[in-house]
Amino acid sequence: MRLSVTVSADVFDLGQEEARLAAEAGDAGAVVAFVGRVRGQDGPVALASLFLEHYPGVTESEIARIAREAATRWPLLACRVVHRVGHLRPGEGIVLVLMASSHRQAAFQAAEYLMDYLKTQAPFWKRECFADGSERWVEAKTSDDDACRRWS
Amino acid sequence: MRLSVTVSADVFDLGQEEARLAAEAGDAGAVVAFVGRVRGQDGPVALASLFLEHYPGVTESEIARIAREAATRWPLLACRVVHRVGHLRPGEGIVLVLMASSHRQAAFQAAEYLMDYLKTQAPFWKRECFADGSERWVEAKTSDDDACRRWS
Amino acid sequence: MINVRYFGVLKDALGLEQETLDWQGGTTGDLLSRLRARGGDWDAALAPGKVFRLVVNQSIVQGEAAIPVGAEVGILPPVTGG
Amino acid sequence: MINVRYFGVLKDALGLEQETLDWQGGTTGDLLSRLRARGGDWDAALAPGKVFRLVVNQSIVQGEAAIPVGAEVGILPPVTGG
Repeated sequence: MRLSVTVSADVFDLGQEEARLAAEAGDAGAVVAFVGRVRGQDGPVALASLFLEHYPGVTESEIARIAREAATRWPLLACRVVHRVGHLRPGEGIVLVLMASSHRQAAFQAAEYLMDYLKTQAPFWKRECFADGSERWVEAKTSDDDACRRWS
Repeated sequence: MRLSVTVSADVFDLGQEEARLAAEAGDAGAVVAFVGRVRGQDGPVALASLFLEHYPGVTESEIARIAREAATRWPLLACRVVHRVGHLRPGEGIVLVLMASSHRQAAFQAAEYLMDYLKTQAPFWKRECFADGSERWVEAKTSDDDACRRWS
Repeated sequence: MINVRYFGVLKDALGLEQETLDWQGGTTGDLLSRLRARGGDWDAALAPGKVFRLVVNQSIVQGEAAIPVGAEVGILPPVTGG
Repeated sequence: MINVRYFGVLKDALGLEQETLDWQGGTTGDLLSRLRARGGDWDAALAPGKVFRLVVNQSIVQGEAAIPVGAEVGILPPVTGG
């Protein structure tokens, strides 16, 4: 499996990323993409921006480890993960996962598996900056841990 | 749920389609995209092109019906389906399904559900044109029927 | 009169894409019986169990259904799309 | 000497991002005990059960692990990414 992981402050281009992945993956047939975007109204106060922190080096290698684990479970041809860090406004893309396979079910399941792990295991920390000027670090969610447990 | 279905010979642009859907869906959070591409080496003889036929009017309304059914099962904000017809070469995109939701699991499952139905129920017929000049109509696959049965 | 349209492999098997038939009213079963009575390729291609779906005036019908005069009828082989 | 880096909510709770400590060798348990011994915010933020993961030289460690002299140690609160 071809694998590429990028963590950076730069915006990503879904169309370009998918075209490149499909070209690299050869005779893929099925590409599943997940795009996560910043939500503006998760709680009672409107969100001004989200600040994402990661552990450079460690975060990238953890994501790659999880993707390689996915490749042992499903027949994957290529995987691309882009995760943004820094200040992000509502509506902006935070995370992009692309999975290419000959079979759509493998691509769907591997993408969902990787997203579940990204949400629960990958070293990212979110700080919410609200419209009223207040800020707080996001606490870990139990529902995401449950989603992750499905796969074990 | 916002819903849009297009069946045409024109190529689609994943990046543009996803950006438009995310903008329309408002505070979506999660967008799942499926891109199906023509495979060049499905059988022993290399494929020169695929010819796809549909039943204009009927095919579009059937796809819309299935998408609305998906919206009764999962909390969807927007759905976009583009299916190409006519002559397609290996590597070209055939089908694009986009699902926007507040929750990634809903978007993943609805996209997979719609793809399973598109493969088994939507009125499309494929004719394979091989590199050696031979041609044949593709026969319906049992494995796709099995995939569809999972949801019932 | 009704207009009958054939799709996919049926177009090749029957050698035509669409035709206009005299029609005084009747059901999908009546239409299939009449087409099968042509014998040969028609009887083979439209044998019971081979025809997966019929469409009357752009709506897929389940089982026996009425075909009004002036209708468009589509005869659909098993789908192979996506 | 070792370099200790703090992430996410820990940076705010402890009031610093990273520090260099004298180190003659020892384990992750030794390091946590030493930090907790500072009392106050340190004891509260690094209480057993609160610290989710430690990283030694860019590798996430499970349970008690050795920290060699010169290592980079990351102390990671529960992740909230994606």
